[in-house]
Amino acid sequence: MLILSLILNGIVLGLVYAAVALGFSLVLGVSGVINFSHGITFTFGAYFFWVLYKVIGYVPAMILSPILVACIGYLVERLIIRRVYGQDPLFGLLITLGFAIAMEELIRMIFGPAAHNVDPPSFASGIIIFGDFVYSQYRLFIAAVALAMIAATWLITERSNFGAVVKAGMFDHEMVGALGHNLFRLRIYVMVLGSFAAGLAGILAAPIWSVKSGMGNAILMPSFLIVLMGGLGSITGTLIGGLLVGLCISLGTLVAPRYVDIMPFLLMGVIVYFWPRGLMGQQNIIE
Amino acid sequence: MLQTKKLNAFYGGAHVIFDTSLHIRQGEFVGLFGRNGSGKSSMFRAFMGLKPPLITGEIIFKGKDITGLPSHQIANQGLGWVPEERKIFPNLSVRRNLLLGVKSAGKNGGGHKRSFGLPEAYHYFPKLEQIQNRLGNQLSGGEQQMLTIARTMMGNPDLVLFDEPTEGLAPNIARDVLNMILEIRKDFQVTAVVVEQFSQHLLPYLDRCYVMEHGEVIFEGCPKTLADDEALQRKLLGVG
Amino acid sequence: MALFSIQNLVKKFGAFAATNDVSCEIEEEGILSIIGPNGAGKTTFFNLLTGLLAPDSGTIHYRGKNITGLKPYQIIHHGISRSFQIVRLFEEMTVLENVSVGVQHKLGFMNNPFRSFKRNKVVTDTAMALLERVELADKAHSPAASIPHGDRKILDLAVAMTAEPGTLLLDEPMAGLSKAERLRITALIRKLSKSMKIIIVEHDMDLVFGISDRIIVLHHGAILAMGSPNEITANKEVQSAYLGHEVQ
Amino acid sequence: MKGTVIICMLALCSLLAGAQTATGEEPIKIGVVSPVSGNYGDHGALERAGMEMALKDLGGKILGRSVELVVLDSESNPDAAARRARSLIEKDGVKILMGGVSSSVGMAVGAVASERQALYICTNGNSDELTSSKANHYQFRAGASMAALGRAAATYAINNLGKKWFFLTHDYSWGLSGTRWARDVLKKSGGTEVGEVKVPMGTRDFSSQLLQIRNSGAEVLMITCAGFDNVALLKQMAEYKIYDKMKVVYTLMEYVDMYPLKPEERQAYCAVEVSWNETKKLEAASKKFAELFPKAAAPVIDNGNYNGYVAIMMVAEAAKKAGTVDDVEKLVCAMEGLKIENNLRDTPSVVDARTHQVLSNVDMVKANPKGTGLNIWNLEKVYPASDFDMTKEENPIDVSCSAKK
Amino acid sequence: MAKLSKIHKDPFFWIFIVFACYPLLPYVGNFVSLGTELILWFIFTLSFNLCLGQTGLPSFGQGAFYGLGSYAAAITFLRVFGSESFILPLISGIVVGALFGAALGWMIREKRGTYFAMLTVVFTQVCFGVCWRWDAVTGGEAGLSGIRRASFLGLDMSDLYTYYYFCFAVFMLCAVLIRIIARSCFGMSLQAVRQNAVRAQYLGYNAGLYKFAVFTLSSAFAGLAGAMYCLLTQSAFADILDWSKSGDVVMATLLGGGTVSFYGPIVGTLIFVLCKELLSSLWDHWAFAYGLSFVVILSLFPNGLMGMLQKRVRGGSLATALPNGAQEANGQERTAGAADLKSPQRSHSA
Repeated sequence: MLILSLILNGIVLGLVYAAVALGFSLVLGVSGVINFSHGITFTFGAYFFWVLYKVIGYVPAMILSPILVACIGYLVERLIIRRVYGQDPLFGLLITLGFAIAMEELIRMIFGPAAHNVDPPSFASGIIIFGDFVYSQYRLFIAAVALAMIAATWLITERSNFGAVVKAGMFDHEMVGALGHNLFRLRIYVMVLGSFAAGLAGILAAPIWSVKSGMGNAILMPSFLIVLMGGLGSITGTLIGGLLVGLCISLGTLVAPRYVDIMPFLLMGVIVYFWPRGLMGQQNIIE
Repeated sequence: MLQTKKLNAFYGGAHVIFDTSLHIRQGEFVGLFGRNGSGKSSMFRAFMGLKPPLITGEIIFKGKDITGLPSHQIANQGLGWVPEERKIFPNLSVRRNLLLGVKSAGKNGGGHKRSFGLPEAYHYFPKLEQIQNRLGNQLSGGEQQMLTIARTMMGNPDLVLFDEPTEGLAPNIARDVLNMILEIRKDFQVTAVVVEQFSQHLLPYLDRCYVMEHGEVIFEGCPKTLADDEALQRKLLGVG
Repeated sequence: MALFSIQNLVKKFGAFAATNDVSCEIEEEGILSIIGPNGAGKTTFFNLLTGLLAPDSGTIHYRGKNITGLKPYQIIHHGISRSFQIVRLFEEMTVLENVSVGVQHKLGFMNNPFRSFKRNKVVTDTAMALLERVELADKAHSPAASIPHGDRKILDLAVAMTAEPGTLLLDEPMAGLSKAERLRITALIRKLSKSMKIIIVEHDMDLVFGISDRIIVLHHGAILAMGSPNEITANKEVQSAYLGHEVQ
Repeated sequence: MKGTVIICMLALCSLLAGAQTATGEEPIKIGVVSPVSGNYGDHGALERAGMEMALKDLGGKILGRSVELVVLDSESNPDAAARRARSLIEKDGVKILMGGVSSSVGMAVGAVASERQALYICTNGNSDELTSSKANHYQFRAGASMAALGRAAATYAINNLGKKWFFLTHDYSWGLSGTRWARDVLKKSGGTEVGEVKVPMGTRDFSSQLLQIRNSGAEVLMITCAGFDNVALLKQMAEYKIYDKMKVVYTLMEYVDMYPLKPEERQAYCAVEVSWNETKKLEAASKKFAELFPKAAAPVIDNGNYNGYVAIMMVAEAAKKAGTVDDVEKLVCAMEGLKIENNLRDTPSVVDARTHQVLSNVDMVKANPKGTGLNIWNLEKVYPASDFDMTKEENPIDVSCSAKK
Repeated sequence: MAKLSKIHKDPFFWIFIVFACYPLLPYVGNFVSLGTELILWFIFTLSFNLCLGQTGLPSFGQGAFYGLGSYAAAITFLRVFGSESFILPLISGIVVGALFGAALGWMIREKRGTYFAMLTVVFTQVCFGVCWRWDAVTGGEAGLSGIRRASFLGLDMSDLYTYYYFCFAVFMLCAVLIRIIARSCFGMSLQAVRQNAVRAQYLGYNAGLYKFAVFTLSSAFAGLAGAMYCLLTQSAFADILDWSKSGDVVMATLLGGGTVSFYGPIVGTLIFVLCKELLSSLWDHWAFAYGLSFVVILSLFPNGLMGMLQKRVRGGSLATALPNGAQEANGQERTAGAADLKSPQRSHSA
């Protein structure tokens, strides 16, 4: 029973990680930038939500905050990341890292360094108990929202025209432009979309992880791992990668709790050895 | 419709196009012949706002100076490009490859002509309908070329640049492709420029042709003259 | 023994066979040209010979040794070197340095890898001698990025020659050159052919028919014809392939 | 280019020189290495507030000389902290150092202090090592040791709450020592250990661990976990209704970690270094504190600011005893065995000469389910730290002046 | 003698003069340990620039080697030999740095660009995680302390000034060595691999092997710097393996213009490290300005200070190297068979 609970828990965690990694993966794929500021958008989501939900209620805040985060994503692309397109990958990495450091401190300046508290919504608090089997309702709610996000992103990339442009942009910038699609705008859209997803994930995580300026750092490395494991540019790959990381962390607590956060790295090492582009990876612009 | 004035292009230190002036009028079907390395493809890339990184001179399309514009803006003015490398997106299905051709900035051409959409694409290239769910990296050369042409047409361009559309194709398929180009051009009143090394087949359908050599236009005139000019032909084919 | 002995070489890109079951023998002497209409698979064939691409199947033997699938840096040790259609130079270095980098590898600098590059007299002298041979000595200290395109083409060739190859493969040596420059390169190729096997992929038929001893015509990834320039000129299949008629 | 290089170098070297403060009437400089930025910035702010409050109570003067706190950021990173400590000693001529929220920072600064022979009072590190294996002659600790806290919490739990325990341990030296001492008590009293999970630092999600714990059938969950991780843990225990299943005991809790939570999210028994409602003096001090620092994370005297307060008082009283603040050796010897009367409590804190540990009371508190405002917990029991701190057998180290001679 | 008269034109001469006199300077000279640290930073950034500037490897894992070197020295001193040796810890720092560098270098020698950078980030994180957790060996989050500087060749290294001059001597040695490497035949080969890997391969250079070699070499130097840092602080901590250290070294190198000038990293380090120290003592929220400075520096001076001063941005500087390379690859492809969809294209951004 415990194993079952842990597996379920791994899946839930995996879905949240995958939802966060989506944006990271899309930005990396389309713009070739290792976006270290992805973690801070996650934090921004949680903070906006914390500020807003007491004022305008749970659901409106849940809709409004990711939109605000998406606006920040837009500004980041326009003012910062745009400057490093086509340059050495270290430029993109450092410029976003610098931005993330600055914003983390800004949050501390404004909201203080202490952790803040957000309650889970009343409709999803409490636990589900079936004999020995216990699970938190809110987590199931999170899993559902994360799954919906992933499904929506999958629909967008696999079914819509915009998604086709995104996928094409991961392969060949030149032809995308020559077909009349604005690459600059595409990069903005992807950044906005990714920030929106990360912001929403931040909101979902706020009640269980509580809101603190450094909370974004915890999701940055899983995003790296998921992209490397699942392969760039594939939603399915991201989902698989996320589930692998989630299960690895969840089941790892049984085996070696101390090294639980290193185990996904080892798994990644094995996967990348056999599948250099990740499980579902294809040829893309970052190689 | 498309005019270049004193166009010069530089490619990795090499001067590949010298002071070239072309003029392509509305509705024309123009051939641009020349041997490899004579600057034809570079010319197209210059039109599309792609590399070579450095161009001087002017490119005027539909009365507007498009020199230095980013390529998506140029494409949205109504310029279509069928690249030599085909540039199929290998991670997308045929259908989605086609839909990518639909321009982001809306339709062009003012609505007076028939618009080219998915049904038309499948009508002209029935093969594409059969394989519409296949991924781009599973296509043969001929299928790829059909897809590229149809994809470019999906944007309803006013002027299409065909870069060696029959290259590397088996002769019968090459002929099919060529016939389709002619048919589509007629049905949709598209102005077109075709780059080839040289093609006897094409000559009867052309309105005008240019011959390039070492980055310069060495011949401009009606196809008939070229058809008669045995020496020039042999030079183009490299058998002379 | 043949210089190159190629059996059933196949290279596919997706469903497209760029090199389709090519088998041939290339002899030791003279200048060989590879021609063919656009898209005939010349460059692919060329890249297979020089290790830039690995074949899907088939074998390549060079002087009796199997070189199939070897990496470029391994192939060069067998004495095969190449130039590039779009010149590939070390753009931040001077002309002399470009050549020296090649020379030092040939001379086995790894015995003393930390020896000062500039003061390595043997390397510099050898490089200088080579530059004199290709008539670039006067520009030895100019940055490679700043010299005219014709000179860059020659420099590319000179860099390829630093390996002192037994076979030099030239990829479109004439691309983008003026008349005078082409004459200069033609002369240079002739001169070189006395000391090594030269294989050329070229569109410039003046050059091909002027200097080749043998010509291979590729069409749709396969060998259409192989023979002396005269035989090729007379070959009907070649004519039609070039003129675009269907070959029955 | 050579000109550029040399100009840059000279310009930058002089930049450093500019950072030096002008000399005049010599104030006493106390170097504070404390997290300003970063995740532990709030804890750093607490201890600094405590120090400032103590200085205010002293009228800003020790031995008639004004006191200046020179604060440098430790970034919660022992490497940076050691660097900053060295720079305080070298650049500012500081002879007394204090601060340090985490034990690792404490050890790093302590090592520098010992190397440069400066006095260092670690305010908030609780790891045993600070007064045992990593103790040194120049290093003191104002906060309680984990031995005292862990054994106090465990004694209370074994007497009042149950004998089947499950341990949740923050997997680093501090967390491990908390569990070690609690387990020590459990073994001695014949209780049973049902299991233990160790969580790495930086764990935000405890669901897997809590699922295990929930299924374990333990009566008591003994937790040693701190910082941001702990806030998440408290919330998630409420989420999984752990509080209904078993009693939750903390070997050390910070008021500020519990303060923002809702009553049902904090149903734990905790050992604390100081409880604001232990004495009337402390309650009054809390009120004063809240007035002085309206922006503080919690408006009461908490572990962090209490230890900061004690550290300053310790220096002041030792200085009085030694008659100097400039002779570090004298100051150290004066501190040994010192009774710090002015510690806001009814009983004085005593500095253990052998280990340089300051021994105050340890309070056991129980979260108040109906508590409003500041009353988030009720004081259950007060243990003197000297009853539980490491004995001479457990910790034979001796860093006192007499031993040095 | 002609050589002697020219020596003042060599920037090293001036670096030598400034840092030889450093402890004697009024005011500044008091901060010997800061000076020592600066000198170790110089070794560190110079070694990193072997990767970035010479070979064009976008490595984000240099901090890991520094940290590993520092741990190696500490462990050697405390656990392995159990002796009061001064030189053994340094040697083990070099060896461990080189070993880890070799292992990582071998694994990722064929990777390029963004992928390379990502894998180095991940490597750093793994090293950090292991050092942080494995407290039986590394002391965990408390780190290792209790290391002493023993006497060496009759010199009392526990004296700060002696140690400063020892570090200074080692720095000059390393700097000269690195300069010799950069200007040697080997260094020229690295340049060749950076400027045109395909061409270099056709000259017989095994690009992967060279990347591996330079990675190993550079991490050996980083390991040495780390080991000496360990002896300076007499302790070793896991925190220096965190990627913030790697970020700092890259930033310092780029700020100085390591890609355009050999001396860039030294200038960049000087400014970067000192400003960071100064800023952190002046403002509580210094991290805000620190983070923003990354953004400002990278977007306004992509070629660094030396690049600005030299005012001749060479064609292959880091900022432009990639598009150029990609462009050539593109050109090659255009003739590489019509259906050749194999190679990716990196587009230009205006």
